[in-house]
Formats: sequence, C-alpha cells, structure tokens
Amino acid sequence: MTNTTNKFKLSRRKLLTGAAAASAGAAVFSGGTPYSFVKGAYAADFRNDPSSQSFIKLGFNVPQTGPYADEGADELRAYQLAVKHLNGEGDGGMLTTMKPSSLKGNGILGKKVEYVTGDTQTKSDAARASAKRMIEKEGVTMFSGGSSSGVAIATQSLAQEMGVIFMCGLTHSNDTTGKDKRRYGFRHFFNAYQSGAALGPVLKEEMGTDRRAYHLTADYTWGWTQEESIKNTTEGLGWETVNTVKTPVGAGDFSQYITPVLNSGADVLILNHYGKDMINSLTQAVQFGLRDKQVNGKNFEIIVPLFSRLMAQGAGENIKGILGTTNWNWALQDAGSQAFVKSFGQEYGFPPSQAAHTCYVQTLLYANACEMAGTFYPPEVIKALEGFEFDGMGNGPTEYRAADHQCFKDVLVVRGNANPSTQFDLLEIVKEVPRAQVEYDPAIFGGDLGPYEV
Amino acid sequence: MITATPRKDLLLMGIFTLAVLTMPIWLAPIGASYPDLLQRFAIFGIFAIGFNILFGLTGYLSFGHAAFLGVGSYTAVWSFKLLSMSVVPAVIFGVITSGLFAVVIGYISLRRSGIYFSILTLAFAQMSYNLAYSVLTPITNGETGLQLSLNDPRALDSLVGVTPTSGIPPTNFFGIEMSGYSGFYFCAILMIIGFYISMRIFRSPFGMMLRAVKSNSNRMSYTGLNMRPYTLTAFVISGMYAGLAGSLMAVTDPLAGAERMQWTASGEVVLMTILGGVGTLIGPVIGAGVIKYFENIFSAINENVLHGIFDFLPEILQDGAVAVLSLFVGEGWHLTLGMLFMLIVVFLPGGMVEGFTRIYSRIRNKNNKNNGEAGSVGSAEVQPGE
Amino acid sequence: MDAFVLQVLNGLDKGGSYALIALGLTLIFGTLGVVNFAHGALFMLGAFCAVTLKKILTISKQVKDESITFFDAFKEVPYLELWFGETGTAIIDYAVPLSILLAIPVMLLIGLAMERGLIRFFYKRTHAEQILVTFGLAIVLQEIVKAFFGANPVPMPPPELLTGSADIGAAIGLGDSVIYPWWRLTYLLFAGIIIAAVFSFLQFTTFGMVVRAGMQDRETVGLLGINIERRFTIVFGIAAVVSGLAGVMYTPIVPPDYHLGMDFLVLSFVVVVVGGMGSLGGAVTAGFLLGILQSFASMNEVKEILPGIDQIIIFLVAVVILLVRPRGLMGRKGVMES
Amino acid sequence: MGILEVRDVNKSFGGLKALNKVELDVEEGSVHAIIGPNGAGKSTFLNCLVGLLIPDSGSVNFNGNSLLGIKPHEINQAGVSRVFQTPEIFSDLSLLDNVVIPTLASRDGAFKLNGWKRADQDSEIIVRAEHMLEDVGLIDKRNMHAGSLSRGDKRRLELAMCLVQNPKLLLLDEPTAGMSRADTNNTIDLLKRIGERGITKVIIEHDMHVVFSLADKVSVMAQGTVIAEGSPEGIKGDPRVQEAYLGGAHL
Repeated sequence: MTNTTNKFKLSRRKLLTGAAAASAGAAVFSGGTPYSFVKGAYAADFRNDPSSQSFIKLGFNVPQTGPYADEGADELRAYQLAVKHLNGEGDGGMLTTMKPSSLKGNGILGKKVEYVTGDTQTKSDAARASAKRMIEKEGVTMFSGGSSSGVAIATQSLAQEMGVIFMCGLTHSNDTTGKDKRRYGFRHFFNAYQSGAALGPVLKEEMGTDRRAYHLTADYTWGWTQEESIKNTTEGLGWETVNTVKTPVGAGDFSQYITPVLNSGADVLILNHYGKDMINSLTQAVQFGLRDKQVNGKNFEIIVPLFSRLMAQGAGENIKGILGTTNWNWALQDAGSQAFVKSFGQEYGFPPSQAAHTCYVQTLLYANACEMAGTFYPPEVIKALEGFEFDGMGNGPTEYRAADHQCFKDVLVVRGNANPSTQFDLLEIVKEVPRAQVEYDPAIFGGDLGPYEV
Repeated sequence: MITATPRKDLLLMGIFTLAVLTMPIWLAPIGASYPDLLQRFAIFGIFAIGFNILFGLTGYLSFGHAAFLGVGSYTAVWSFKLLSMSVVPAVIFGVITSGLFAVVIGYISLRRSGIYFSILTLAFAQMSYNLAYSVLTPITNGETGLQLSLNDPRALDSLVGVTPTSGIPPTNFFGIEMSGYSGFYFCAILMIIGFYISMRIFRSPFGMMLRAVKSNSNRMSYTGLNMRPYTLTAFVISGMYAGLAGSLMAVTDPLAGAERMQWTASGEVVLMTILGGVGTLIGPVIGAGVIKYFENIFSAINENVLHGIFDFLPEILQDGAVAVLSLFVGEGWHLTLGMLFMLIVVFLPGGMVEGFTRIYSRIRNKNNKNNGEAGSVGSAEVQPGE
Repeated sequence: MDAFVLQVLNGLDKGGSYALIALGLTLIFGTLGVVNFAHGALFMLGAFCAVTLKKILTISKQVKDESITFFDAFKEVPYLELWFGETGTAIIDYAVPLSILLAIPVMLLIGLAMERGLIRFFYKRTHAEQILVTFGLAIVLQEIVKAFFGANPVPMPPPELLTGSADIGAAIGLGDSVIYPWWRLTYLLFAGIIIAAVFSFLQFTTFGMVVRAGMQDRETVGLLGINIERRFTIVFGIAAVVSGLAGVMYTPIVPPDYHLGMDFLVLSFVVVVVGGMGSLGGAVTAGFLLGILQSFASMNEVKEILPGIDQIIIFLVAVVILLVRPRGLMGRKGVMES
Repeated sequence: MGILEVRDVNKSFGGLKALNKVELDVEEGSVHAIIGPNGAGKSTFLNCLVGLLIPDSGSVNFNGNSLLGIKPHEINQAGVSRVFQTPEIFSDLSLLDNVVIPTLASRDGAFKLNGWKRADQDSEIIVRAEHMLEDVGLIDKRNMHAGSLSRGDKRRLELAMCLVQNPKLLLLDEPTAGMSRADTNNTIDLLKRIGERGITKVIIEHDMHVVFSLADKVSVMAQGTVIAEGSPEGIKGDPRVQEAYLGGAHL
C-alpha cells in the first residue's frame, strides 16, 4: 500500500518561503505526518527511496487499450518475466548470458522486486497520469514502457521533473534521444536514423543506385524524423526523391494517397507508417498492384523502414518480400536471444516480439546499474548506465552512449518471409548491419540531457 | 425534489467546500488520495461544471468542448514559455483565449440547434485537433505535445531577475510550487469558486432563461426574449470553464498535447455530465470523479493485485475469482466503464444524483406526495421526445 | 487526367463505404428517432462475422515444427484443404464473400436483439440518455470482440480472382497507369446494389411505404391501427444488416480490428447530418460528395496550396453545408431539432 | 385610427393562395373576433402578425410601426403577445417560473445578463408573477411542473404568461378549443375580467358562444380573405356569412 513517508515528498527543488506554509496547511488537511518536509539530511535522499523497505517497486506503463494493446500485453509479459528472473525464479533467462553482469538473482541490491502496471492508452496525457500514479501513489523507483514516441517523450520529461528513472519501451523517433533527450530517460530501442543507415547498404545491393523514391509519411513527429532519415540515406545512395506526401494519422483508407504514386514515375514506395496505418497502407498499396508493376524497367518495390511482428501479422500476405528493419528478432541464434526466447516461450507458449525484448532488456539493465552503483540513488544509477558496455543481450556488443542515452548495437534488416514454415516465422533476417555503420554524432540532433540532480 | 432556498444553498456550498478540501483524507481508503488524481478530480470537475452550464441548462449538446480545453492548455504553456512561470498570467490568458475561441465557434454553431449544433461543434473541434496534430506543429509541437524548455525566454521572469539555476523552473503561484498537494489545493479552490459561480447562474434569472431555451425555444421568442445572446453567453461561459480546466492541466503538469482536443475527449465530458446527472449542480463533479477514478485506478489492477486481494480464498476459488474479475480490470477497464454507462442510464435515468436522491427520499419516505413538483434545482428533466 | 480519373474512382469508392454506413444510421434516426452511438459497432461486428467465418474455415490440422523446442510452433494445414483438396482451398479463398451469407442472419439477430432488448426502452428518453446507453453498448461490444480476437488487425485478403487490378486506362483510352483494384470495384458495385435494394424495398413494398409514412409522421400512422413498433424493430434489423454487410465487404480494404467501429462513428454521423437527418437520399448523396471531395483534397497539387486541407476537408464541408442549408442537403424540418 | 392596421396582405404557399388581400383594423381597447370555416386562413394570418410567417406583400402596422420583417421577440417587446392553439409553455419548469420568465422579459427586455442575483429573491418579479397566478386561479399549483397540468390549466397558464406582460395587443388562437362547457365559461369570465384592463384582443374562435359573449367587432374570413365585418349582431344576420359558413344553413 501507499507509503506515507513518501506521500508528501515534494520535488527536490528549493522551496520558496510561501511554499512551506501552504504545504504544511495541506499536510494538516490531509492528516498526514509533516516530518517528511525535513529533507536533504544526506545526499542520497530521493523520491521513492526503497532503502527503508524490503522490496523495490517498478512501474510498467504500457498501452492496454487502444490500437497497440496487443503490443502492450507482450511488453507486460516481458516485464513480468524480467521480474521473475531478477528475483531468482524461473531459468534466469538473459541473467545467465549478460556480460558483464552484477546481477545475483536475489532481487535488486537484495530487495525483492515488485511491480505495478498502468495503461498509457497511447496518449501522452493518460500515460503521464498513469506514471504519476505509479510515482506518487505506488512509490515506484523506476518506471518503463510505452509503445510510441509521443508517449515516450512525454513520460521521459516527466521522469526528469520527478527525479525517477524512465527506461523507454518501444520508441523509434530520433527525438527521444535527440532533441527531447533527458538525463532520466534511456532508450535501448534503435531509432529512425539507425534504420536508415542500416537499410542503405542493403538497398544499394538489392535495388541499385538509380531509383526514384516516393514517400508516404504519417503526419506527425515520428513520421517526419523517419522520412528525413531515410531520405538522407537514399539520396546518399544516389536515389532521387520524387515526392514526400504526408498522410493523416488513422486515415484508414489510403487510396487517395496511393493512386498518385502510380503515375509519378517512382519505382520505390517508402511507407513511413507504423501500426495500423502501416498495415492499411501496405495492404492497399499491394492491392493497387504496385508490387506487380514495372517502372523504368525495374520492379516496383515497397519499403517499410520499421517492422514489427504485430504489423506483419496484421498485414498478412502483403508483407511478403518487403524490406525493413527491426531491433531484434526471436530467430536470432546468439546465446542471449536463445536464452530469452526459451524462457519466454516456455512461460507463454509463443516467441517474444521485439517490443517484449527491449522491455525485458531495459529492466535487466536498470537492475544491473543499481547493483553496479550499489545504490538506488538515481544520479549514481544514471552514471552507471551512461557509457555502459555489455553483451549477451541479443544484439551483440552494445553501448549505452553517455552523450544521449541511446544504445548502439547491430541493426537487423529483415524481409517479409515469402514461405513461412510456421505461424511465427513471418520475418527473415537479411542482414545484421554492424554497429559501426549506424553510429552518428550526437550533436546532429541537438537537445540537452539536463541535470543529474533534480 | 427539494426547493432551493438561500439557506439550503449555503449549506450545500459549505458541505461541498468541506468535502473537496478533505478529499485527500476520505479518498485514501479507496486508493485515490494521491496528488495527480486529486488534481484531475478538480480539473475535470471544473470542465464538467462548465459543460453543464451549457448542456444542463440550455440542452445544447456540444461535442467540441475539448477544443477549448486544448486551447486553454496551449495558451497556458505558451504563457509559461514566453512570459513567466507564474500561474496567474497562464490561467488568465488560458481562460481569455478559450473564451475568444468560444465566441467564434459558438457564434457560428449556435445558428443551428439540436443534432446539427452538435455536429457543427464536433466539426470545429476535430478540425482543431487534426491541425494541431499535424500542420500546426510549430505552435503545438504536434504529437509530442508542447513542452517547456530551458531556453524559453520567460520575459517577465527575467525582467524581475528570476533566472533558473538548474533545470526548468517549476510553475508557481507567488512562490508556491504547483505540483503535488499545493497544486491540488490551487485547483480545488478554483473548482469551489467555479461551483459557486455555477450555482449563482443556476439560481439567477439568466439561468432561468437558459432553462427556458431548453424547455421551449418557441415560447421563449414569443415571450420577447432573444435566444441567441443567451445561448451564446452560456456557450462562452462554458468554454471559459473548459479553458480554465485546460490551463490548470498545464499548471499542474506543464505539457499540452493535441489529443486533449480529440472528439473522444469531448465525448468524455458529455459522459461525465450525463453519468453524474445532467442539469444538476453536483452531478457533473461526481461523474467526472467516477470516470477519472476508473481510468486511473481500475486500469492499474492486474492479476497480481487481484491474487493479493483474494489471498484468503483457497487456491481454486482464488484462481476462479481472479480469472473472472481480471476481465473487468486492468486492460478490461473499458468494459467495466461501458457496463457502468448502460446500468446507470437504464436504472437511473437522471444519473447518479438521481440515485442519491432516491435513496434520500426512501430514507425520508412516508411524505411521498412530491410527484409533480419541480424544484429550481433541475431534477431528472425530461426533454420532449423527438 | 489520369490522376483525375483515379481520384474520382477513389472518391466513389470511399463514398460507397460512407454511404453504406450512413444509410443504416439514417434509417435508425429517421424511423426510431434514436441517436445510435453503437452504429459503428454494428459495422465492426459485420467485419468480425467475416473474421469468424474465416477462422472457422481455416480450422487446421497442426503439425508441430520439431525444430523449435522452446514453444509450440505449428505448420498448419486447414482441414478443408485436407479433405477437399483444391475445392477446400477455393472455399477458404472466398471466405469474405461467403461471410455475407453468415452476416445476414447474424446481423439481423443482433439488430433485433439490440432493439428489443435495449433500444426500444429509449425511444421516449432524451438524446443524452440514448447517447450514453448506446455508447456504453458500443464499448461493451468492442471489448468483447477484443477479448476474442485481440487488438491487432486481422488480415482478410479478397478472393484470388479479385486480387489484381483492372486496367481501366486501356478500356477507356487513357494511359496504363489508370488501374484500379478489382476488389474496390466490387465494393463499389456492391454498395450500389445494397443502396438500390434498400431504396426499392422502401419505395415499392407496402412495408416500405408504411415505414416511410412512419418516418414522416409516426403518430398518424400509429392512429391508422398499424403496428408501427413491430415494423420499426424490423427496420432496426435491416439497418444492422446493411451496416454489417458494409463491414464484411470492407475487410479486404482495411484489415479489421475491434476499434474499427469507433473510427467510423464520427464520420458516419457527419455524413448523415450533412445529408440531412432522416433522409436516405441525402445520406447517399452526402456519402459520395464527401468521398470525392476528400479524394481531391488529398491530391498533392491541392495540398501544396492549402497544407493540411485533407485533414479537415470533411469537417469543413460539413460546417459550410450546415450553414448554407440548415438541415443538410435533403433534410426535412423538425427532425432531431428539439 | 386603429392600434393594428392590416393592409392588402397576401401570402401563397406554392400555388395555394392562403391569404388574399386581407384588410383589418383593430380599435384600441376592443375585442375583435375573427371567425371563419376551417382553412379560411385565420391561423396563417395570425402567424403573419407575430413574425412566424412573412407575407408576400402588404403591410401590417402596429401603433404606427410596421411589424413586417422584425423578429418574433421584437414583436413581443413591441407589445404583442400570443396564445397558441396548442399551449406553448415551459413544460419542464414550475408554474411560477413559467410566469416569472415573461415578467422578467417585460421588465428587462430581450436580453439581460443577470447571472448573479437569485431569481427567487427578486420580490418585485415574484409578487407580480404570483399575483398573476392568483388571477388565473393557479396559485395553489405554483410549484408543480407545468407539463403535468390539465389541458385547460395549461391554457390558463399560457394566458397568464401573456397577460403578465401587460401587452397592448393580445392574440388568442382558439382559446377554448377542446374545453368543456364549464372550462369555456371560466375562460370567458377570465377574458372579460382582462377586458377591464383595456388590453386590445384579437380572438380566433370557432365557438360562437364565445364570440358573441366577448367580441365588440367580428371579421369573417373565408378562402383567405375577409368577407364581412361588423358587430356580432350584424354578422349573425349576414347572408354572406351564412353562405360561407354552412353553405346557406342558418346559424
């Protein structure tokens, strides 16, 4: 239940004189004990400090309603599995393969891991409300989750204000660790820039350097950053960009945007859509016979820069042969992936999605950072995560870059499987693009991480 | 129904004030006593009170009030960015801007009545939402939402020499930080004021005219009353309430997102009002509280929690109970909400307030001759069928 | 020119779907006077009739893939294919059109059950209460669907025969880029047939005449000793079937998910109101008008001049029409104005 | 010079000529009845007077000012009130509120933003309204929903709502239609009492008993035009009236 000592903890900013009186009034009204105003006695006093209790609470904030509810459910499964493994239950999953690892399987710093869940509804407001409940009411020391960039950025800035670490779930926009990066936010997932950089060489190999590309882009921030990243890559290959067209989010029927592609002279269609938009636009583009077309003497191609298993399931047959990138795939053969797929598969009866993977890894990474820092005090945990290099988590050698809190690792270029042997075999791996090819200078996106102490 | 008298109103006002200010205490047992949710209760209470002035009194059902909420939020955040982190200009500008929007949208929409009016307001709100999400991104920051940044000018603050030491400064009311409980009390006091104003309007000749619009607009014009300015005033007042609620959302959490303007957000305030009791003073506040409670608390109950609750049962029963109940909580909270809507409207057509009234009159019982009586406090008012 | 022709086709196609959804909604409005927020849910349920039939037809013999050890992965062969070979494959292939046969009785039953079980108690209630109860119902229905089918869209390919595109350009002497998917043409044809069927039913049958009279003046018809209530129940059933069929046929264009109904709800109300409350002709006209305008507003040439116009065109047109024509394109005085 | 002067008013609906060169003069303080068979255009004529319909041509002058083209509420503010054939009242509100609203309208005009004072503490208004309710015998039911009144009571309430405004001209559209004999007589008494206040009245009526009890002057309409005019006695014997009314039979 609610921990009363945390209830009245205000942020660590200096209180102005008026504040104390008013807050004291509040405390009297609410019948609480006002002693928690005496703070700052020692440096490591921070919000939701679990040191006085035998457990540590984590908050998992995922979409449970709305279009990404299935993705959210899969993320939640991964979190639950991670908690199990951290507490030393089950087969340990990636705890056994992570290198270097300070995790002992006895919780975090000896405290049993507990968790609370919440519904982001894939809306910034709802996500922040849910996160605030976790922080203010449930007393979580870290929270994680999300299935869209808008939500990730909104909750990440909340994390900074509240002084509670946020480990991003699925978010692909450059802004998350670029323009809107925060000291208290960390992203393991890859981003649009990396998608573009990884696709580049494969596109060159498969389609050559003389192509004319047409972009359909979801008309919001993530769509724009992806369009920009992919465009930079393809133009670098020598491709011409015929047109970039913004489409309303949730348009449902994209026919009015697809028909102009037919006589635009383009021979590649790039769909900067995600989720339902992508399922619909791809399904309809294929229906319009784009895949069967010959333009400029070449086969017309469609590219979906960001793939996910759920999108592949929703698009069905239409995904076959379509190129894209993904953060991780269950069919990877490295030890970490195998260990994770094994324990997830045995627990739930099917393989994990990339969203589940990133959420699982994020939870372990946070726990490990606490162990390394020897404290839950956020600034120390953040410092332990910054620049942390690790391996055995399914993506090869990986680094949490200190400058922008973005993970750098290999990126998978995948293709919709033409002849899936089972119901899970939807994507085949075309290439594991090495990390060196997707690295970039953090300065290109600007942004400011902000202070350690808040 | 009890006829309203100044004394009874004073009593109601007193009880309401006391109940709102002690919310942190009496909401604790049901797990709703934490600042963010309390703030939301107050903010959406204001939104619903204002909406009820339009819908409850005039019967004009606006499906676009979320637009004013959004405008209020954006204005407040811009005020924080450009002028000052003080909430005073933010709230004032938020209310004024949304009021101006309401004048324009109301002036056009009120040329039509009934469902045509509803669709006009819906259309305006959806246009605002769609544009805010996409082409207006320079003003609204689109999907991500408008946020504060360290480099904001904050002209007034720097004029008086306040410069942030580290990080983005907090929103404040003459130095009192507007997060946590102080934020709640700020919103709560504004809600109490808003409630009081609404009560004055309900009891005033103006409020009576608005009821007349709802009851019979024909008779109204043949009685020599010009309906348009009455409805427009009500529309603008309720738009300003929405703007106030919107700016308070930014005050307690300085971020403004476009989804606040979506039709579902407009629909939510309609549902709050109907759920609590259309045209009653207190109903909308209760409706807002119930819906926000479901959204924040029911959605957070997972199987783990359920197992904890039914710990005392033998394992088989426990699993059974958890399996059944988990359909209605956590990711199933929408289902519970949908069923609640249906149950309320089937069994308590006047909303939850009617339920309380029924219980109350059952307790008082015996003197049951009040059938045809109409109080000035709108009871379950029945609109003509068509 | 090619682009123009294509956008006209797109507009007609969209218009067809808008008109079909609005048709059922305006029937309910016009006859029963009920603001039905569960109408989108009927569309969605129709789509899931198709999903259900497909699931039934593809019940499969599962052969475990032994190479995967951590969980059960199956190679699936539908029993229909095992038993009937090519014929079985063909039946599965035609799952979407076949589900029309399933959707008609199922949607009729759902419609009748909804009207008898819930809606009829709300004829005399306020619009606000109608909205609350039907909105609640819509949420419950979609949550039930979500519980069975998940939140992710379900792919529903059209039959093999109708997957490709028709080369319209060659047929009418335009360039080779004027192609249009067979399924969308089918949908347009289908929409035309359904609209014609509903109109002729109301125009040429006695039942239809009574219903139309009831739409004009319910009391008078009631006074004639005709049991209008029972007929209205049937009208609700018909409206449910029309929306359901629209949903079935739409699945190959937009893979359905549980939220499909809500996505169409606002749009269908706008179409109905622009057309004029309770006017069937108005709903159809408005559907096609908005469809075509939306298509043209999305053209790059238009968007360059007016950025974002495709985002708001439908609502903008709605506002303009309602201001110029107070009761929509073909609305009558007095319907839904109190 | 009458308080109401109607000159050459024409109104057509499609091909149908509803009003044809209607002329009417109403003397100040008089009770002027308009009778005529169904479909004679009486109600259409009344609708033209209150702004519900706009005549195709002609003029309607009230106290020397034209009533054409101005809005219903402005016509009322000019001093014209109307009782409808089916009572138009505020069914959701109490009887007292029903009367308070027109009282406020006559004191405060077409629009006044009076949102702060309590309506029930405005003693001037309340006294006026209660007095009026007393006049029509409804004071005991002052807190009832107007919608739950009997038909006769609704008519009396509507009458009260018009009278409380002290109109200069009161238009009554079949004020006793569908009433029992006793109710009709009550209403006649009530209208006679009002007569003492000197309010000019135009009454459309079928019931000759009512007409002859109240009217100072009678106009007879048939097929959209005024065919005869005169004192009640004079009209009784007019053969044109009998022709129009009963196809020649005697009244």
